Amino acid sequence: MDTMQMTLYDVLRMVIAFLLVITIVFINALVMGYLERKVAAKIQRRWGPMEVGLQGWLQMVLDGVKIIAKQLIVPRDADRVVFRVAPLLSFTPVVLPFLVLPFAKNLVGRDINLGLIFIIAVSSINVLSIFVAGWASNNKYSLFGAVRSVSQNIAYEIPILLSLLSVVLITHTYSMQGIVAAQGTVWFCLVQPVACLIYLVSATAETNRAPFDLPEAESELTAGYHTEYSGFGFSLFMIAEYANMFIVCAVATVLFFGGWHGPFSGEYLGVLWFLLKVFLLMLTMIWVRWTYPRVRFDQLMNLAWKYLIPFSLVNLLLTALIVKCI
Amino acid sequence: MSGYFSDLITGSKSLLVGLGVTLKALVSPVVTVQYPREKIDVSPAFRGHIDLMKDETTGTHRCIVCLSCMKACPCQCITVEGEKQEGVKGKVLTLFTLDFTKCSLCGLCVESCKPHAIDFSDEYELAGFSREEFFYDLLKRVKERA
Amino acid sequence: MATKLERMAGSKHRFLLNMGPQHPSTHGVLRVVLEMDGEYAMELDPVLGYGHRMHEKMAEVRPTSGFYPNTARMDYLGAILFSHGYVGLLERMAGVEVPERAEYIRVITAELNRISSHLVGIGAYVLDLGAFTPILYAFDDREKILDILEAITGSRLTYCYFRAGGVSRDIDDTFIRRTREFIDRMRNRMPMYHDLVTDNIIFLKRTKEIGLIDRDMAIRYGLTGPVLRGSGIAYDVRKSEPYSIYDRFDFEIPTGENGDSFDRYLVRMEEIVQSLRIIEQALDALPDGPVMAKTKKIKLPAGECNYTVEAARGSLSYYLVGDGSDTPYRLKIRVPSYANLSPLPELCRGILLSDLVTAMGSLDLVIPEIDR
Amino acid sequence: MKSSEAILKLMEAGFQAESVDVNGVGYHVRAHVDAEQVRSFAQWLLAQGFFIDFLTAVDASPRIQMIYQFAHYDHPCRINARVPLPDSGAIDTISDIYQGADWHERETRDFFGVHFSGHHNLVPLILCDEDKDLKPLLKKEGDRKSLEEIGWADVPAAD
Repeated sequence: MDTMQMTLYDVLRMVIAFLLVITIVFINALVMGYLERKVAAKIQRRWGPMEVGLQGWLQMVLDGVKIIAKQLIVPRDADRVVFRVAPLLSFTPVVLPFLVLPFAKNLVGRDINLGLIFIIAVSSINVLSIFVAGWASNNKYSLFGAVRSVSQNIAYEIPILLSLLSVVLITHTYSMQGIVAAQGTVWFCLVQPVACLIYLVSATAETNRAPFDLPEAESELTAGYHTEYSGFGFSLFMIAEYANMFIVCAVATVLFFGGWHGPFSGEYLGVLWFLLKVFLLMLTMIWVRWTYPRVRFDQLMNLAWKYLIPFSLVNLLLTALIVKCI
Repeated sequence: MSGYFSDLITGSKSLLVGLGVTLKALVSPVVTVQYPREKIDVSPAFRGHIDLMKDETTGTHRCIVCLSCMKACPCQCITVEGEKQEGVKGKVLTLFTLDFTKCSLCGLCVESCKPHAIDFSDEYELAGFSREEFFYDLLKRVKERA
Repeated sequence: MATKLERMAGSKHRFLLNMGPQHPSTHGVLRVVLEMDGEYAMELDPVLGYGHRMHEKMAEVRPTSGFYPNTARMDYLGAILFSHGYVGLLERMAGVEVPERAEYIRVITAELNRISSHLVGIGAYVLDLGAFTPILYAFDDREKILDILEAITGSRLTYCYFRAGGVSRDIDDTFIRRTREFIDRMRNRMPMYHDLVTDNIIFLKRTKEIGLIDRDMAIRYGLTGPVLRGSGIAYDVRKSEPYSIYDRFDFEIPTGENGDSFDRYLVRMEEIVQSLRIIEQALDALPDGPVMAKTKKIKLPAGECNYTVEAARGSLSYYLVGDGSDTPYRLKIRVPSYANLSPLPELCRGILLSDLVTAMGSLDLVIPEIDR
Repeated sequence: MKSSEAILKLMEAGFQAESVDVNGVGYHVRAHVDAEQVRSFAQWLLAQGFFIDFLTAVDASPRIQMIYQFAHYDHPCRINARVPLPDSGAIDTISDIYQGADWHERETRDFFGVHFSGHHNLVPLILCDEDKDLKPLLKKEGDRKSLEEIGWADVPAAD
């Protein structure tokens, strides 16, 4: 009876956490969509959305309603089942990592001791969804996007893992809370600046953001893997992209920028610091996106294999030596 | 190998400079205008569609039905008709229409008009749901304005 | 339209890819059929004619004055430059003397138009490479030119301002003041463009060594304009066969060194600076007087006449055969983009799709000019 | 090369050429070339470094006149050649000498129905396949002017 109650409590906890996560993902997409448009507009010295609500803040809600009301068009020769599944598939991997993200000292879905590995493992599924979407569309441009996405993700998983390992070598734990707790005095972006930079660059590539947005590459592949998607399928991809951004920035915050640490971060108030850091990182990604041209595919690979991976390997080696000596 | 590190350094520097440019723009004032809310003054030379001008002294148009605008128009979008009326010297204008769907706003008709009877209007908010809305009866328009 | 490539049964690993007519990087209704091997474009076949309006036929059925608006609609970015060629042709053929002041005004407006065209060309090119912001900065500057030109020509894009014998409206002090302000503004803005685009390592890596054009290729295809000058050949109609009053101004012909996409971009940037110089000199030397010749009506003799000008994208020739009447018997318009696009199959054979976009963008095509 | 020099060289190479008033007609050298000389003419021009400006046709009675215009990058020398089209309606292609002529020739085929023998890909460029015999720039019977009326003296075509 006792164990039964515990299970029920656990299930309830999981359900609440899951609902919260879904809400966060959607709200994050709304906020980020708005910020992206507004920051891009300001960078380009225009106003951006202004019509609906004060400073146009309701625009994204309205766009969401509009896009849900739109017809779902499936191309004639597309693989219908896979085509429909792909957006959902892109949604799963971006929801799961939220369960282990430490928002504050006591605010975490479940602090498992392999949290970091869990995030890396789950978010790798993302590339599968892009590939499936590109393949099922039966469109050559989409297929190009899919193929690019796969090789890009394979190349950039390695520097990400290596740079994260350098941090793990210091903390001796994979637990997200453990890593945050280790940064009470000094953030790891000061201890591991190279790993931090490598992670940020690779994370931009991992999330397919400009200047590494080759799977989408609007001017070359029209819109890459989501060329054929309309309505809600398309919006799921967009939501997934922003959620993905949130996750990589959250991981960066946890590993390099002290997580929820900050002045007056008590049991729960740390969430404010955490979100502030995550959103600052995401704003930087937006800022970068609206500044640079897109790199070419072989240059992207060059960057990963010739610069990021050797540098992260050397960095890992040095870290290991120093940790050993101390 | 020689270019390996120099590429890295100059490249990173150029990227930072680029970020600086956009950051500066981010905090600079906006240059666009919120169009339906605020409007910019129309330049006096603006070429809208043509309109018959009202003569201040006579209170009506100045057209003498010489048909030179009709002849000058490369798109044949102007139709002018007149008739002889008793007691009036020359012809009297009975019809002056503009098919604005064909007009290319070149201004040749205005230049050809000796008595300066036609001129450009400064209307630029022209949108409609049907073709017919752009067949203007200029004679009627000048009378309505009077 | 079935193209040669479509009729061909490709080898096993190759497949056909349709780029356009509604592709973001073809700048209009151009279609390029590509035979791809992976992401490499092995064979290319441009398909034209989706927006052809047969301006040459239109010229044969209306009086010469009726063709003024048409000139603006071929190259919508360099409308004044296209008008310049046409009125020049009429004046040469009919032997009309153009007043000094009108010639200066023509040069000033034409050079302003050239700058605005280059700004769009550069902006759209960088947009092809994936950077969205520079085009909006370029449009910000271009908007100033459009405002200046609107104040005298009355329109913002398809100017119909030049007439055989002069210009349709005189400029005033406001125009001169605003133009001078623009010159200062543009000179101050150039370093910003270089910081944001020219020096950017990604831009450099994307454009260097891509789409190489050498002298031999330029001769065989008849390339002109910045596309040619990027290859180091200093050919500019304004210098080699000075029309209007271009021989009175001191300016240089910027040239590139390697003939790659980056050099073509750089030549356009430099040309903006040179155009500013020309405008400044013309404003300083602007004489007083009428802006329209006294001639009543243009009368074309029987016979042929050619008039070549430097449009924003290269040399533009109008070739007219007259039969003594007011209507041209035949008007041939040689547009620069037509020749500049034609080397595309040779230029882009065997390169990546991304590089194809780079190389094609660097040609600065205006499709309505090709489909005139 | 100066235009006078170009004329001398043209004469040496066996083509007829004359100097014209550049302010009157807009080009420096007028060449008279026969239809069968077109290829050797183009080869000569390519060897001298001329680039192709344009190639077109004018429909006049008794026969269509082909217009070739070339210019030079280094010297102000613009050569215009008028070639009467043989009665067969076909003329040799120069698209293998000047690749830039390829599209001009295809366009001329579209608009005038001129056949370019030896052209590697003489399919419609501007017109669609259904309209390939439209020939929009050919004059209607009655509108077509004679060569004298458009200010040209007839040079008989050598078939």
